[in-house]
Amino acid sequence: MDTRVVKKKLGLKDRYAAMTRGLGWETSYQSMEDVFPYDKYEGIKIHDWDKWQDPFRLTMDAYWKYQGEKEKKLYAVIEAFAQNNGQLGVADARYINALKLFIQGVTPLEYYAHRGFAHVGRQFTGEGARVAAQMQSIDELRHYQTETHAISHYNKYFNGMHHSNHWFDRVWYLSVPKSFFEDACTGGPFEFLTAVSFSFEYVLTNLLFVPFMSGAAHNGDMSTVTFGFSAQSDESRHMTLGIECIKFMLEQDPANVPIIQRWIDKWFWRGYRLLSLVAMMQDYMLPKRVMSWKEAWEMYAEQNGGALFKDLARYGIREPKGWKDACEGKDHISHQAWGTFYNYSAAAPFHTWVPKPDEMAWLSEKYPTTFDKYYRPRLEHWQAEAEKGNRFYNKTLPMLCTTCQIPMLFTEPGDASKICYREGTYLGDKYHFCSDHCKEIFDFEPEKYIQAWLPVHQIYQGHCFKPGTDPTAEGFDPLLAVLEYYEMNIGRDNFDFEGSEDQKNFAEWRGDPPPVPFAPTGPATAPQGDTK
Amino acid sequence: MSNVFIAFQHNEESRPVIDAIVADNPAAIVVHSPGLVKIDAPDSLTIRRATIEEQTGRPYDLQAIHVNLVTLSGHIDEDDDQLTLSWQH
Amino acid sequence: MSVVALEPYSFPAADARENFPAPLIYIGWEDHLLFCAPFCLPLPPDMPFGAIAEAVLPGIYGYHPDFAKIDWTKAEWLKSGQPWQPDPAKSLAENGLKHKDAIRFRTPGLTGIKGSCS
Amino acid sequence: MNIDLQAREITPLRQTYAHVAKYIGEDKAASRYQEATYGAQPMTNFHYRPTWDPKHALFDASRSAVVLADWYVLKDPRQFYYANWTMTRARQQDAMESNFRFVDARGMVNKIPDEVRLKALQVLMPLRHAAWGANMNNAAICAYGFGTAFTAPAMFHAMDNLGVAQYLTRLGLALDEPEVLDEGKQAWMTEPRWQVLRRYVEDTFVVKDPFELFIAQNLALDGLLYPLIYGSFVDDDIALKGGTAVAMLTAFMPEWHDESARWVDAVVKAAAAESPANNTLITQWTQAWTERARAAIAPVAELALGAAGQDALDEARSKLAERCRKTGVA
Repeated sequence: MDTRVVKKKLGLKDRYAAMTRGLGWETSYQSMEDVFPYDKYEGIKIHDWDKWQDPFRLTMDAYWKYQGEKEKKLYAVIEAFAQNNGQLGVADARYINALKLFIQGVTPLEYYAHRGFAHVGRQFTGEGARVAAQMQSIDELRHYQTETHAISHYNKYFNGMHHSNHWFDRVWYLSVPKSFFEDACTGGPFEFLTAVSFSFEYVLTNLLFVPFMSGAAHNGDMSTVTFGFSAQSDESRHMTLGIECIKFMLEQDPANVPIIQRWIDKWFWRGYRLLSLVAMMQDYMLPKRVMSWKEAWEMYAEQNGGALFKDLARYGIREPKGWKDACEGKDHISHQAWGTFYNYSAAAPFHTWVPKPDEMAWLSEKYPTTFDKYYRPRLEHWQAEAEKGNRFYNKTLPMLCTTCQIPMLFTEPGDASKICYREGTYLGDKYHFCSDHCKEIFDFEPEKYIQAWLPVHQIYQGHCFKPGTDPTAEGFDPLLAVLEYYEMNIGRDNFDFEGSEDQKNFAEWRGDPPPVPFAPTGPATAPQGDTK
Repeated sequence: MSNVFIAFQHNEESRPVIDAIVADNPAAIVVHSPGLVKIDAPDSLTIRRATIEEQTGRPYDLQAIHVNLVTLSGHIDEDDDQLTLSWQH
Repeated sequence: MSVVALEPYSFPAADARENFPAPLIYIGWEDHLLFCAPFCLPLPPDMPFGAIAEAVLPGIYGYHPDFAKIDWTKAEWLKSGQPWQPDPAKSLAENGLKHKDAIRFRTPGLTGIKGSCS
Repeated sequence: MNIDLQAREITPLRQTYAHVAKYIGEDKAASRYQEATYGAQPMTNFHYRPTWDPKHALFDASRSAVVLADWYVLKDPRQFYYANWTMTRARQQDAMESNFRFVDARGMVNKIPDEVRLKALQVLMPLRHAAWGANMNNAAICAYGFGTAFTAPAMFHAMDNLGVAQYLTRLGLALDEPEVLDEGKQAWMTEPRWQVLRRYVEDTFVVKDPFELFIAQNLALDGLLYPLIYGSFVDDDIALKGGTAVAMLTAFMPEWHDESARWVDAVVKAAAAESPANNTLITQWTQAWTERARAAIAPVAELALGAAGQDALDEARSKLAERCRKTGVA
């Protein structure tokens, strides 16, 4: 019989090392280059994968335990919410439109992240990095699925969610998040991590999940706030992976610094452009407001990002090139984005509206130097026209930025009255951009961006009609044909919130008085527009 | 000098963790918003297992903070007894 | 600069001229951001330039109260951001417009809703 | 605000998302599995080719030689989505944790005869690395496979494989000092009897077709290895020789293998049933990889069970043949 008594007890770090890195080996029957073919070509030099610092040392047993607890809680809330018809307890049916954008544009990104992290979780030569990426891969699958499940109940009662995945692959504005994530997934593994884990998760996702989810709570949507915060609890691990990965690459070789700096420049800007959608959700789509986009930007981007880049200065990393322009944009992008969706409300499967007078007063207060000067006049004009039965629907396709694919709605730095145009030529063809930064991204990798499936151009090439559509037929309506290709329920998914089925049903289900179209607005805050 | 922060879902399980942070980090500032408790602290912030256990009177595994954690910033140093967030500048 | 890839990486441009029935022209109206962005239109190269103001723009910009007030003889045109004087009688092609050119016009004295450039 | 919800009739406008209804019909409420799975993967209008694989689109069914009209026929009979997968594993982990506590509290490790303990370590420690290889391969199946019905369970499987490797690691730390992990790795790297298996695993690392990889890893190799190791060796041999603790501390593995084999078989069956061409291809892969796997495991069987190893392996081989017969690829 064995008489050993006390065995060495390993601390957290050693135990975790034994549970992960100790598992890998240097191959001999196949070359390491063939087994890990993808993590060298980007030019990032790694001399010693053992220097990788594992973020949050969760082994699978602890992972299952804590994630299982989170899921139990989350699904209990989702089920209670459905059983109690919690959708009728939200502050205002306009709020539901934020969830539509979420399921259309954010949830599919979780899916991409899942597959992207499976890819890098297979491909990194270092075991620690692989395990961290794999865990993130199933976390992201979790987010796709919990969001799909939580919003499923809303989908049963409201329009604009029923065909979200089909729309993601086709609808014009959804090419913005789609191309963003496909750009990351089609880059090499190190660029992917810099893009998603660092630039997006670490620098920017707080802006999506924290103030917006607090807003959901404030608007009575306990289901969304629960999946939002529950997802964000995984995000803390992911953010930590992001910063550890950046530090690791920077410490491995000085030659990595300029490559990473360029990626940070690129991905900060691409992420920032993507967040224009979140900015408008926050300022326009939460009827009860917690904080403005500008305040959220200051708290989570300027303060926190500022601290981060000060910290990375010791490696020779500076703040992203677009940082100053992004900070200036905090006063504008939510208004400009909302105005764009108001323009194209016929072609988007969610509703838009002009904010009510008290909401405009809030916007004036939060944006004292810009809202009244630039944005209030156009909103009031639209409202006045709508009240006359002349609601503005822009039906002509916009010019898009080749890189971020957003309509060219952003204004010149320093002049919010002028659209910012930039252009360049590649192999004899012209390309257009919304900003210096989007142009610079293109100029670095033109071979990539010339492939882009730009929705407006695809429509004009005839690729966005259902099979059998004849564009030469008498009375052919291209917009209608495109909406059919999108498989939208025309008249239910799109157009203004005023007069929508959502508005009517919500009032009816709650027993509220039926909505009066264009209730008179107070003259002090909503003059009758420019009708002279 | 920059702030680090950590935020938790506002619920009963988070309470002893937040109390422990406040006890161990005199400079920490607690901010409430709907559904969320955020704690900011200049330069660094430490969560100690022993302090949480004093609050609850029960053993506590520090990795259990994952269940209610919402977000954080700063570099992490973690072992079985403590978790520290800090900036290095 | 050039993309970094593991294998040869070269694909045709998705938006080459030959993929469209007519060249694309982008058109923007300065100081009128009620229209959130410039427009993208396929326009036949043999169309006279003057037809843009007469036949194309009313359909896309006519909603704006300023549109009816435009004095086209005073309109100032920009091409690729540079001042440009097109000949309304000549065709788009004869005016040098090619696939994916961006042109803008400014209408002096008209500055949008309540002068807000909306 | 007070709403009398009970009194009011609230009729849903629809039962589920259109991309789910496409599979289950318009008028049925969807299960959580169905909503979590169907139509999840973006399918078309991809913007850029991968810089790491310009010959394919980002998600591209042609990465596999298997041809399916719709990859969502590859359903998981366990109906796993993240929540029920992770809660199932959490329950199993709870049981495992009790086993670890039980073994520890009763000093059961000290009661294992030394030669039995050492034999268990000798066989099981190198298998940490085989499980790790399985983890890499299933991550690849998820990354390069097509359609969420196929790829999502592959990622769960990858994490399960990691869990297995970590349970083996904990077993090593429970039975002996941490150095046994290094000794196991040393054996894996240098001892001739482990080299055929290691070569097999390394050869699977360069298989590009995600379905072939699925066959090589999940059907052929694990289909032989798990019954042999956790059935014939641990349960039928080690446990009977005083090594009950070893069986308790690896209890997850045979249970997990039986459960996940249902998924593996269902995938193989559905893919093979689609066309004679698929059937031929999958049958060829299955035969070739099973033959190699048998040869790779033979020295391990002998190490574990001596002369009885060959019989145990034959038994595992016939169990696997029976599974294959039922799936239609034998």
